[in-house]
Amino acid sequence: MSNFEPKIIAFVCNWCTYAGADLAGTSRIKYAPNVRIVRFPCTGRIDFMLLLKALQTGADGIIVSGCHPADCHYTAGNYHARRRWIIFKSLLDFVGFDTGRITFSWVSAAEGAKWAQIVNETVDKIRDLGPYTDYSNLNKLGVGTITEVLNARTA
Amino acid sequence: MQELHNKIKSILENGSASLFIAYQKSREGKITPTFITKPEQSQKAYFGDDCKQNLAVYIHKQEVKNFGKVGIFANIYTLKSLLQIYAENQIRDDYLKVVTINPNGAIVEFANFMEIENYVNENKPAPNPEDMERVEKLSNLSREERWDYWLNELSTCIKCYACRAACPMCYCTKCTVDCNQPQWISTPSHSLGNIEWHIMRAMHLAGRCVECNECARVCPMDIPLNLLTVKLNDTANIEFGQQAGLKGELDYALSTFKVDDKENFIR
Amino acid sequence: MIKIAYFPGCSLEGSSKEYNESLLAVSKEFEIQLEEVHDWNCCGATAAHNLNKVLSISLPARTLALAEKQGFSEILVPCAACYSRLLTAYNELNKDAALLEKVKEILEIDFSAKVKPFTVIDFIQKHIQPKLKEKVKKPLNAKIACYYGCLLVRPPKLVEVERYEDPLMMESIVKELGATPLDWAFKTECCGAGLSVSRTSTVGKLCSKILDDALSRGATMFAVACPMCQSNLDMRRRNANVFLNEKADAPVLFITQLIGLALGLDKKELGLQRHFVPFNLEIFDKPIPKETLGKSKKVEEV
Amino acid sequence: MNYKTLNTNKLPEFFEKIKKTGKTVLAPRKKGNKTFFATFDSFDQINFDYVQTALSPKSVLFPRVEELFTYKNDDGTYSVKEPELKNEVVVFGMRPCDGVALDYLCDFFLNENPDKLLQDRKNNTTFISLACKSFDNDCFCTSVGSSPAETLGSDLCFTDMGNGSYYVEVVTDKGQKLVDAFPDLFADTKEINKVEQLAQVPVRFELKNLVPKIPTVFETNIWLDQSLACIGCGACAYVCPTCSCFDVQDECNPKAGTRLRCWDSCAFGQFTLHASGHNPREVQSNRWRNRVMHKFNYSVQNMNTISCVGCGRCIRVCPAGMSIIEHLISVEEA
Amino acid sequence: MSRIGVFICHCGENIGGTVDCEKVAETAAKYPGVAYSVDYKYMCSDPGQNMIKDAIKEHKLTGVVVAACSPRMHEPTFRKAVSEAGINPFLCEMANLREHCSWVHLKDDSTTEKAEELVKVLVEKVKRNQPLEPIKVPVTKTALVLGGGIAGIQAALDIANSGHKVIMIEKSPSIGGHMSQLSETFPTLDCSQCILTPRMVEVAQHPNITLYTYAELVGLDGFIGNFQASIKLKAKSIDHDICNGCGDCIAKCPIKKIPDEFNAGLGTRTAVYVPFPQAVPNKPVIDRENCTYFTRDGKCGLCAKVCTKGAIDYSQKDEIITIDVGAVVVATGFDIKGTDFFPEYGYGRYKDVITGLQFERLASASGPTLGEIKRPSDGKVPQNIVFIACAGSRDPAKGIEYCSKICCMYTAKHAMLYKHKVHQGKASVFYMDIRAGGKMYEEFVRRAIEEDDVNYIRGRVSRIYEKNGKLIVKGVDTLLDAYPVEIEADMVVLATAGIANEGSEELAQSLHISYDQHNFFAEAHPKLKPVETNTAGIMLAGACQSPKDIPDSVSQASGAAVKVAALFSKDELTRDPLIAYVNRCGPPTYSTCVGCFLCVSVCPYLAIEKEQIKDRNGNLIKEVAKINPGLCQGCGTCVALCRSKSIDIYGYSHSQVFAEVMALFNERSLENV
Repeated sequence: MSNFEPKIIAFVCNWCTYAGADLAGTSRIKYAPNVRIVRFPCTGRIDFMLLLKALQTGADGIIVSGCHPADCHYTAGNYHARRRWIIFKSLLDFVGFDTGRITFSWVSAAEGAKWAQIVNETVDKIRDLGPYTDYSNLNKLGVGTITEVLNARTA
Repeated sequence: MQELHNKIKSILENGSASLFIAYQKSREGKITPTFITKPEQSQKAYFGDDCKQNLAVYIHKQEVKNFGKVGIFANIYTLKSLLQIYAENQIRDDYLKVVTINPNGAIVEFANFMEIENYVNENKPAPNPEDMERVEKLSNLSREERWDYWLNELSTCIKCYACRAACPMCYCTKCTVDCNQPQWISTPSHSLGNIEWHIMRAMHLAGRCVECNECARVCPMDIPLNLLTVKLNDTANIEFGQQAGLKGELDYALSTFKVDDKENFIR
Repeated sequence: MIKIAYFPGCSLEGSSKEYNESLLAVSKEFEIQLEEVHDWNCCGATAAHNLNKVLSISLPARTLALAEKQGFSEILVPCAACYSRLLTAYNELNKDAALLEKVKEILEIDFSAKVKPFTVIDFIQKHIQPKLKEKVKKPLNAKIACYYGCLLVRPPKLVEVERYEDPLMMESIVKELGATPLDWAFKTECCGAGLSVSRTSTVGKLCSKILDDALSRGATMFAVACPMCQSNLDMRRRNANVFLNEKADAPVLFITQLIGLALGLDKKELGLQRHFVPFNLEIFDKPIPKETLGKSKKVEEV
Repeated sequence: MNYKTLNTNKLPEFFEKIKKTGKTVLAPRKKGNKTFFATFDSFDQINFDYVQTALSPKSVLFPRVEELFTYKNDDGTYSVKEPELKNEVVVFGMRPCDGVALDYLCDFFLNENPDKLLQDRKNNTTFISLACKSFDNDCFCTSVGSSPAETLGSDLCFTDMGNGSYYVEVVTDKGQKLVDAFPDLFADTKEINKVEQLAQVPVRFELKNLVPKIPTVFETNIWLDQSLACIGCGACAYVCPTCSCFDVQDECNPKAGTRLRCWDSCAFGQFTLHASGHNPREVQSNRWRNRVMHKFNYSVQNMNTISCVGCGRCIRVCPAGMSIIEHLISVEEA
Repeated sequence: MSRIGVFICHCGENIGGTVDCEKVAETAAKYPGVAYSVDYKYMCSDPGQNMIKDAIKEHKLTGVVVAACSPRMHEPTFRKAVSEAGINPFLCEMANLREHCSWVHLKDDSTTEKAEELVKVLVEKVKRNQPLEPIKVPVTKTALVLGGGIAGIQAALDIANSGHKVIMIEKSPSIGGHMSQLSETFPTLDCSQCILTPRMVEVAQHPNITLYTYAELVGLDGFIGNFQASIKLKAKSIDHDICNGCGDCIAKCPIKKIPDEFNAGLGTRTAVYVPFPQAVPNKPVIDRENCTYFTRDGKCGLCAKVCTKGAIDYSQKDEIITIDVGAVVVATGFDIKGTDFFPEYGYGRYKDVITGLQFERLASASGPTLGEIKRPSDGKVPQNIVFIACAGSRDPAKGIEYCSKICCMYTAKHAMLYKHKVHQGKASVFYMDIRAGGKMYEEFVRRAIEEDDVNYIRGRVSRIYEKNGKLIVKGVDTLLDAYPVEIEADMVVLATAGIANEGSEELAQSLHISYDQHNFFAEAHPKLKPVETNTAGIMLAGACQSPKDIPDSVSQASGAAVKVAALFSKDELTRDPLIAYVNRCGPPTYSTCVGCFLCVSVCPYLAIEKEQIKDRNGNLIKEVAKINPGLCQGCGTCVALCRSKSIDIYGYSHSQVFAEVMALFNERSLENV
């Protein structure tokens, strides 16, 4: 696993974290290149299914980040998102997903350094955890035969 | 039972409903729903502790709606469901006549949803201790053990969608799983598609599930699906103090917020 | 006969025996049976809550739990200090499920903390006042300063008393007894309560201010509903008089004693002989002064 | 047809020997109150106390999801790969009615445009039925022209004779091959009358009256009356051993993809839903009628046989307690 | 089939120095759907932009990805360029290779690989972009100003002077608000009415301003540029067109003991009244709650008899009018807590414990004492006066955690005014802190202390009680080692907390604007949008947002006016079309929305409405959600909430974000295949 480089996808809001990442850039703060940012208008827009889709497509870790409470460009999207993540995380934990691979954070447009730190810490953590294959290869399990599935259940 | 028959009879006779949905018991002892349209059929109705099916699910059915005004015999979970879907704008007060039997064995006919709300709050069923225990037990396992448990259980799902069909809260015109532009949920019943489906189902029911446990009862593969929604209801209750099926006004954990909602994982 | 759970606490068995006697005597007149909670214990006042929160809740909680087990849903607590402790426990246990679990474990009693404590004033308002007027045989000719002290009205969020800085509950009761309530400023000032034994001079100084304000406005006597208020204004009168130019001799009666007198009960039955500041029935024969804002008697500067 | 006997206590040995040849053996195993076909590690995991398995052996030939092919896009060059099915399987313990169903299913998939995958799976699988000694209220094979004595569709048919031995009917060459592979286990015997060893399933309705009757009630209210309780799940179709509807799904990204075949059900609201939004079977009763018509009329027209074998699974699984037996009786009486 | 053009910018060395731009362009060229791919030194330069325009034409591109700097920097530039080449500007997206890649990573293969993936993600997105048109909304160039206090007056005049129509409504019979009640103003001590009344008159006479006094807003529908306001004009019972304001009716009115609102209850007025001599309009109204003609069935009628003009009209009715407006300025002001809020200060039963506003009236030359400081109980001039600052404010136990902001200054002013009028008198102020931030404010307070000898005591007052005709004020001096202080005062002035008006919650709800836990109206952003509300087109001015002094109120009012004027500067409002919408389709479904309306409460802008779909005969088919494009700001929270995916959003649609996510990292799913 020595040369494993984690693949991280970041779901960020346009107004705070995307701008915070821009600031990290204009400040030339260096951080790990493993992260790919996908831009949303607001954390309130981020569908929980997208997190599952990211894991399916091969992300080893996820960052979800938006405006600090009270700073939402749309006044309340992040509060709704916070509730969504509280529920969703509870479910993922209960089902046994490795939620340690998902970093939730508030990064404001002024927190370029925090953004870099969040990315670096997430990358380091995921690098230690190794690739996440629990989930992404499940589209093979149960195809074509009933035996492996029923074997699993009766075990 | 006679009292129930008389009540149904009078409801059908006086025109407050042209269809009455109740339970019946077959000769072999099987409990099934029955759809009474004629007053003289009223004695088909049966009620006992063995009447588990959540009849509220029929309220969404087009062919039931076609009857116009409908009467329904409701156990406590059906009442909770009716209240919840009323809050979600799916029923009109004047199109539904609801009857139940209270714990003392008396017939109660509700004039409106306010009365149902009061009744449900007075007769709130306690959480099923068995389910709570199973949730607790699962929560105490290691993450890997939980994953193995659910992967095994959910891998057996054949995607017959009985869980969806039996649930009164699953009334969407078009379910997410039927959206294919984009295909949010893999429809094949491989393990990935199954887990996606059940996670989405649980998320959509979080804070809306009335814990009637129909989803688990109807599952041909005996997957304890209800544990997922029971768990999320518990989370919604603990974190946001919100419970489903107790209010005629919308009270949904995920469409409201408090500025000081607490969490311990957002950095 | 109405049955009500009753928690006398230590004061009513000792220094304020007459409170107990008069309360029982009056209750009897109104066909109310006060049933002492079996095996009650110390409420923990006044020191426990400064030292150990769980202990300070567990002590009164035990009495609440016993009352619940004995089939009651509320409990009459005449002593203001006891009341404060029991009410605090009631509130804490009802808002903190984890604490309730812990206390249940400590007490080894399974209970739900649903027994709510209430005061003698609440008791009178609910069970006695509605029938009081018709039962009064000897209207009291007196100008009465109703003194509440601290714990009957504080903390406001807990006790749910409406005008906690200027309560009027006892005033409305004494009005029904035929007496004139006094409008005065020191109803809820501190009497020095807990220092009664250790710092008598401080108690004296504080009480002197209370006495002075009431007497200078024409009060002829005091009504109280707290054992500490009574004993400080009564037993420590000597210490108070040191600070007053003119010695005060107005008696300090429990509200229950006043009701008893108006009902025509015997002085002794009401324990009136037990007071330090003597009480004489002749007091009701004197004319009461008109509304005055009488001259202030010199209060030594603090 | 050849007839053999197998000492019942040789059954474990039979399975072990099959496994040693590299084949997979599926047998009934219990989970909760239900019994499913599954692989097993030891013989005592097999459950013999069941009327019917929850799922039919249909999934062995026609899995609930299977790969039709995969493709790759290598910078504009596309390559397609079809799956190769080599795994040989022995299924033990299906009921005779399931055999009838497999016969129908193979007829359906292999007759005109043979489905290669199903053909391969069929060639690779040997089905051993275990004739019924018990039945329940939901069994009605005798009403649809079959019985616990039926051997159609099985490769081998086992009957527990109650004397410590199985009476083995060798129905097909595939069955013969399997028996021949282990000559020391099987002894020759003559044809035996096994009927008294078997469950006596009562006849519930007269098929010969029913089949011509069904199209005559097409336009009546009977379907609505019967199906008001239907909540529109797909459970009946998924447990049905003859239901063959499927849906084709592509799972792909810009670089690669898989085409999958998945079970589908006529009970779903999206069944026959047109892209325009119109659905000729608009409501549940239309779909229910289609289901019953399919089993007892359309398949007679198209394949010269009804496509219900009386296994009763749809009745046992229905969340709303619907019973095809009762409904057919009510059609008969209409 | 998409034909996407990819344009990789080196940004000089900024990107090119770290990322192998040529390689990125080569990789992108092989990507499905990419018809053209190129790299260039500076894409934003003229030649760079021309490259894009030429490529669009030459390669018939259907979408463009410019991989350069942050879209927050140059997105408008490239969208403009693209539209000049004839394709919709919303078919252009930017991949952020500079801020998010080259500037934050080292020169390395992994950095180039990241750049390739960022391009790939945007290619997948842009394949699914739809051509969009900016939303154009016509603007009704009339502003509604709610409230005729100084904030409302300032806003109305500023808007009117910039050439736009203004409707001002005021619920009392005269404009002027609290400022008209004040005696002198800090820190200059100039007379409040002297500076205010000219403005009031200007409002009344301004050709662009229509003034409705004795009027209330009952409802507001619509959205920015297109509101419909329903206004209730309360019956004045006097025809103001006829009335000449002679005042005979007032002189004759027999009902004279009504507590006078203008004098904060310190004086009385008649039932037919003008609130104060300088009122605008200076014509009376009949207070029907107190007039015997109305309370006792037609008795009296004296005013009608004395009115020579015949202006009295008892039969007038409340009238509701509807006006189209394009913007609203809410300037409804504030209220203060009464003395009855303070148990420890006697529940309001001591006549000589008064509020700061009452003191203003006592000090005012037009007040009930004509400016002499006399105490209400017996009219004596108080020789010893105590002011208590922070009465209620900054006191969480009283439920008012905030600072009321104006009290420190007006308390200093009061003490000063008292000392100026009662030279030998003794004035003490109990305070927590002195907050005198503001031009000349600190100097003003120092003057009170140093020149006017006001005794400032840092500490709070625990109790006031009356004894021997004196008010005993018991407090503590925390600067003197927490020593108890007792003052025998003749009068006590409480600087009671400034609070939201009664009914402000209902008003906020009918305006669809947010309010805080104290019912003050909420600004859209505490720092950057202090005068806007989160409902576009509705602005805030003055103390309805939080307690404010006059200069702050006036500044905010002018700020609100500029916002309105800017909005009115164009005939049409152009808005970003990146908003949400609920799907619609043909029968029999009409929309996949099932009408659960869970989305309604999730929308911060109350933009989601119920819409009934009916058949040709008007029978209801179904009720579904509908998003008002005028109100939606495009946060997309409803989109993620909707279970059936019936809501989607332009610019961040389901298929766009899904494709973006699924385009990443799919090597691993490839292996599985």
